[in-house]
Amino acid sequence: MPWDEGLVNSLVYEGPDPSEGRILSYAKAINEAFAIAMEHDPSVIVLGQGVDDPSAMFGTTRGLQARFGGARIFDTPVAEESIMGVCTGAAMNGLRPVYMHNRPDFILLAFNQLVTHASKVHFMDNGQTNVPMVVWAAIGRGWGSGAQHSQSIQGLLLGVPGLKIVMPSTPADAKGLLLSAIADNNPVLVFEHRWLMKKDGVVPEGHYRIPLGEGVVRRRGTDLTVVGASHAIELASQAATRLAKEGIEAEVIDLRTVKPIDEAIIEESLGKTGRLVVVDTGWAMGGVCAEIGCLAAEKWFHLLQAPVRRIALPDVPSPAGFTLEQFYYPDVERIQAIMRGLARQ
Amino acid sequence: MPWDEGLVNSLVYEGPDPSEGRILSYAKAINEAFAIAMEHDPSVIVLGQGVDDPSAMFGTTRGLQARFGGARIFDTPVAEESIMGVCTGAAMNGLRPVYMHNRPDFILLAFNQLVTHASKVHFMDNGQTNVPMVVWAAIGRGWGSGAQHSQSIQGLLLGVPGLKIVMPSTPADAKGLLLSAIADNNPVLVFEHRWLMKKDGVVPEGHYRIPLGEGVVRRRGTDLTVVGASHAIELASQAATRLAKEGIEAEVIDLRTVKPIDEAIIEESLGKTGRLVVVDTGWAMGGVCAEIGCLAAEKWFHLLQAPVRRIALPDVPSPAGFTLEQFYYPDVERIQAIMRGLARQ
Amino acid sequence: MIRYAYQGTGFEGWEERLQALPPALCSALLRDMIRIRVIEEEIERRYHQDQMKTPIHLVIGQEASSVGFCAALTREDLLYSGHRTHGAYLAKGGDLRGMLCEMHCRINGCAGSRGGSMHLIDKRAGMAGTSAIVGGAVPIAAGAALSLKLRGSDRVAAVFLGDAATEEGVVSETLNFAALKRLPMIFVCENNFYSVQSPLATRQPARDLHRWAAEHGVASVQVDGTNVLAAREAALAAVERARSGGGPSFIEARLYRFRAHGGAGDDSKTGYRDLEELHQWETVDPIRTYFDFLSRTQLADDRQRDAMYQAAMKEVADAFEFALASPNPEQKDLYTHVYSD
Amino acid sequence: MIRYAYQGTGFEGWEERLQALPPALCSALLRDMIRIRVIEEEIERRYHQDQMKTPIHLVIGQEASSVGFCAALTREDLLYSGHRTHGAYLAKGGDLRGMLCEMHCRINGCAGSRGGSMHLIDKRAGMAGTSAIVGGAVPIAAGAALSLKLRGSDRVAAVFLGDAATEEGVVSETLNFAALKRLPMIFVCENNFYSVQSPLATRQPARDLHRWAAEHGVASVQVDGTNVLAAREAALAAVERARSGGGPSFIEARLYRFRAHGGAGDDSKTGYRDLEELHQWETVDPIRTYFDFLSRTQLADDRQRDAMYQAAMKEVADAFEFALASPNPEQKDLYTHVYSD
Ligand SMILES: Cc1ncc(C[n+]2csc(CCOP(=O)(O)OP(=O)(O)O)c2C)c(N)n1
Ligand SMILES: Cc1ncc(C[n+]2csc(CCOP(=O)(O)OP(=O)(O)O)c2C)c(N)n1
Ligand SMILES: [Mg+2]
Ligand SMILES: [Mg+2]
Repeated sequence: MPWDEGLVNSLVYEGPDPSEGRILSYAKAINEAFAIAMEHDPSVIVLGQGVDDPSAMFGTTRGLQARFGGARIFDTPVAEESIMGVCTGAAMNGLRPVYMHNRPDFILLAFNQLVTHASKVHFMDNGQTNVPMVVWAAIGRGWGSGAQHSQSIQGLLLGVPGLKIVMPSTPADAKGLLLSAIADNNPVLVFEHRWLMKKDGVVPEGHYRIPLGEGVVRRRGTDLTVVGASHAIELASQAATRLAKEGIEAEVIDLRTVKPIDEAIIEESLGKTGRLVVVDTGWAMGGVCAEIGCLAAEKWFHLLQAPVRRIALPDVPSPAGFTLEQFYYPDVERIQAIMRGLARQ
Repeated sequence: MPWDEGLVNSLVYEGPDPSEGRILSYAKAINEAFAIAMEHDPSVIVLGQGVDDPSAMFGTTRGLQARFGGARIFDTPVAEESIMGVCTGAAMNGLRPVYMHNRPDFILLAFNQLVTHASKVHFMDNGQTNVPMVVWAAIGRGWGSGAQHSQSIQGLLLGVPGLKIVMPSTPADAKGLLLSAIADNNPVLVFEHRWLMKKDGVVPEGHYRIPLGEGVVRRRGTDLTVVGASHAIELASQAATRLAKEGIEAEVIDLRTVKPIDEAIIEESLGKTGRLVVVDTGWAMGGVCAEIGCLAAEKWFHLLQAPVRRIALPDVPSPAGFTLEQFYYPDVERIQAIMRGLARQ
Repeated sequence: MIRYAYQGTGFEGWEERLQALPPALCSALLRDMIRIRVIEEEIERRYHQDQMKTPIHLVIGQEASSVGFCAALTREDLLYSGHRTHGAYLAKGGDLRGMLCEMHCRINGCAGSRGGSMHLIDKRAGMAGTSAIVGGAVPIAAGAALSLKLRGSDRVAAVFLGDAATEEGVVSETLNFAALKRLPMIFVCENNFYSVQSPLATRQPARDLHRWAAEHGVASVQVDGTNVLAAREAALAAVERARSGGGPSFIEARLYRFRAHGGAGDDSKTGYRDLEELHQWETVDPIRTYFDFLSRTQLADDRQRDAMYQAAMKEVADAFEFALASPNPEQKDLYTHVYSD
Repeated sequence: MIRYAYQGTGFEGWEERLQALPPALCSALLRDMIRIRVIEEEIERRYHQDQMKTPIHLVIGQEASSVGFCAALTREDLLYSGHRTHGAYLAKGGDLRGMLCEMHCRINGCAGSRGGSMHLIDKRAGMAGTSAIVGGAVPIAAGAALSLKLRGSDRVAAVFLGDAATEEGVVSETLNFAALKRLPMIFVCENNFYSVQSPLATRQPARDLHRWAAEHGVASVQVDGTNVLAAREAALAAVERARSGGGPSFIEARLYRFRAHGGAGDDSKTGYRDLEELHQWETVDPIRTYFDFLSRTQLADDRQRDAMYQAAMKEVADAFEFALASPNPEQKDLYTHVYSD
């Protein structure tokens, strides 16, 4: 077992309560979503480098080829730009491709097809065609792969009209959001965090969808509001739990979809707390944090009682080294300290 | 003369005062900067599709090949990703390439080389190598080319560590900033707006540099602060001039460089006005406007007396049609109305 | 100086093959080329009136390719193209009114005034998509072909690309993918030797595009792109291969554009290509050479040809009138179709 | 089932050419391969101790390529590589301590703990850059070659790439550019038939990579990548071509990796490749076949070989000790070199 797997295994998540239902890991929940979607709709296809190899994309595609055949789930050449275009063309013509990447960095090779084609086709041809495709990628963090294998790129894509961006944090959401993403008639990016793959949770059986663009309150509180998604909200939730012991009650909002943003849920919470922390797995500058912080200054200015805080990555490429990574990535302690500071301000 | 040239010719800019010095068009100022840089430093090379063709990149490269030879300024294949990589490799090994694009959209084909390589090399190899290169592109607007030929992509790149982004608004700045960008030891993006190419201005002779990361106050005022760059600040300046007749005095800050951002100049102004409008040529969401709006909420919250406003493009791809373009792009009237509204709030 | 000489042999030796074709088809090919020429010339003539506020990329000189290749496709086959889209759109059966409305930025344009001349699309005619990005439509066409194949259709997907597109890596990637998956797909590479004002020689070493494509595992040929029959024949073979499961084909058609890269008129006088080169290619004007060939073999005469011109001129005049009378979009129209429901 | 059989002929027929070489060179090639093997095996042995917190991509099995190609380069020539960089780094003369410090994420690592194993760089040895992105280093190497050429240097730039990299469009683009500009550049394509766990056949149609490269206008050959002398000879020809202004070369070296794509140990049992295939290639282990050849021709014996192993083991033990005793970076180190002054 390589060290990073050990690291991921050692992560502590709040254990789900089995009395609430069936428990599944995050990766298995995704796997189940694929199986349901492919069963349900013969136009769904799954492709990407190594989707049918023994490691099966963190296990998320395990067993699918045996069940649905190599025509519907298949490996691809290492040629991201053209395969993104292939997915776009397939989606324009009756298929629902899910294009998987084991790192988001590789999507950067395909920005031309994603940003300048897939996202715009429906608008450009006045609604004649749509592009129901999913671009899936596993976000990395803290496993020594460095600047070219750990980028969280949601911030780069946030401004692109026509895209949707999903970033689940729980197994149940991962399943329900993926089913929604596949059913959606637009290009949807789904970013799943590597560090969540082994997280267990109660996951409903069968087919269900979690609407894109709807956040959820993970924890109620009145002292401050934390907004974010994916692994960042997991860390923030842990920080909030600790802060509760100090008498600080944070409201934790898991956006689940960072584009479109659920503005109503943030506004409602700010109405109570007047204090906002935005967390993200990507760079703080010009990304998800910046957008939500700016929204606060623009739309909810009169609700704000203190400056907005963002907790995300500094304006520095990701280092590869273990020690530097500890300084680079915000951890629960750091998030907790910032939240505490804001609550007391 | 095609209609869009007519449109550009009909734009009204405040005429420069010839008693203040030599008057040059924006495109000619760039041309002069190239000539000076190439004369001054034999390692400067200029390349890009059509840089040596009769239209000479809006005239900005006119005459350079005759003077400096085809080895130093040359046409390229239509292969943006690899040429971006070629520039990166050349910059890592003693040259200072300037890679020109007549539309920023084409840079999206090269995001992998730009975002995942050029911007990170210096960091990744611990400072052993640097990447002194310039990526130049002319931003379009309102000339009917539609969603794939008019994107302003500074917002997508803002979050990428290691890059600098320059967006001049006057001929003198275009020259001085380009000279700085070429002399800079990092990858610098220079976005020049097509609608500014024929703008005249007083341009100092010879070699001078305008530091990257320093904004300038274009107009003093106490009622509100407008921050932005490039053609957006040109429009905002015109709006400010009109508002002055209504008794509203806006302070207009031309950032000139949107990464790094001159935070001090904004803070100082907000200390006086307490009101902020951010303008940009790109999408409002998740880009330059969002970053500056968020900075205000984060760092200058106690200076703000009213909500921040952003004036930029809606979350919609650019249409190609003339009529739709009029609704899509903010004009002086619209900017003026928003500024007036904020000043009165 | 002629840099890129015409090296074909015109219709020499085509008599027999012509006789095998239905006369109606022979004259339809002429008619379709004439129609495109007339439409293009009218667009060109009016362009300076500034009513069409969109860039244009005329296909004048390249009509044999548009018409010849599309003649091998059915209405149901899917066609994609790049920025130089007028010819493909018209030859595939796109609606002329929709095209001219689009070029006048009217709400009833074929792309609702969001596309402009580079985004002519008419799904009813199988004109399925375009890209203003060089090479951008190529993998999309492969995706269309993949969908046809997986859904068991016998339709094919074709894509027009320019010589410059072969420099974009995505075309190499797509050739590989198409060969790997044996996609029912046709790459039609219109090699007119220029990319905007840049000659092939400043962009590629001396190489044969069709041989380069062949090394990707795609069946490849070169044809005389001024010969509408040769274009059609190559396309028929490719379509047959695609429909019978034989996989993709690449056709390099050598031809020449008679006008500037974009806009109205020729721009050779700026010096990037020699007028002599243009004039040589004008001697093999695809419409004239084909008409001459048909008249030599008694399959067409001046009267018929003139009638074709007349009909096209009338059609185009009507369509312009229609476009100019069509409504502009309104502000609310900007916000539709950003997302699909 | 053997999907990708070894098709070379080993050192058959190489006796004469060997005799023409200085004996010191012949044994240096052996020594360098052994050194890499020993280092790699020690890295592999220790990997599970979790002191090296970085992915690794071992070159065990591919040493003839690393050593043979680099033998044709001088220290001043520039070398680039992809993710599988240990062999290139060491063969080019990179500092072992710097490498192991990097793999232990220490501040004195060759990339200051920012790179990890995929970003081994040592400018003093001309190991000029790497990319963790498949194909990413290829245009960068072309840029280096362009710079050498424009500045009138007679140095060359070389780049190692895998078979999968030929699927990335950027490699096609770069071959075109290198041919167009006659760059002093060498593409060394290490075709080990797999990309992670995906065999070539699921990624490309049957085609010859060197012929594909040749159609881009680049002089191309295929060599037996298990034969260090063949690799060196092909590289020498390419270097000679580059230095004399003859332009770029592409060398396809067929070889096999003996371990998993990443990490320690072999992973054939997961089923993506047959153990039989691995075993066949192990019979042409580049170190053993070369040593056997040398001993057959009395140019090496067991004692010498054992001494090489001993020396390498001592060197690697020292270097590990040094790395483990080296300081970690501190928080402030994170913020340096984001920008260059
Ligand atoms: C990716 C990209 N790069 C550059 C351009 C600018 N551009 C528009 S048309 C064109 C010429 C393309 O030449 P070719 O493919 O030969 O087609 P032709 O115009 O000759 O029909 C270029 C370079 C573009 N549209 N897309
Ligand atoms: C652009 C890109 N896509 C995918 C990957 C994931 N990846 C890492 S190594 C690798 C295999 C590459 O195979 P090959 O080029 O043949 O080199 P080898 O590992 O066999 O030496 C892949 C696909 C990547 N690093 N970059
Ligand atoms: Mg062309
Ligand atoms: Mg390989």
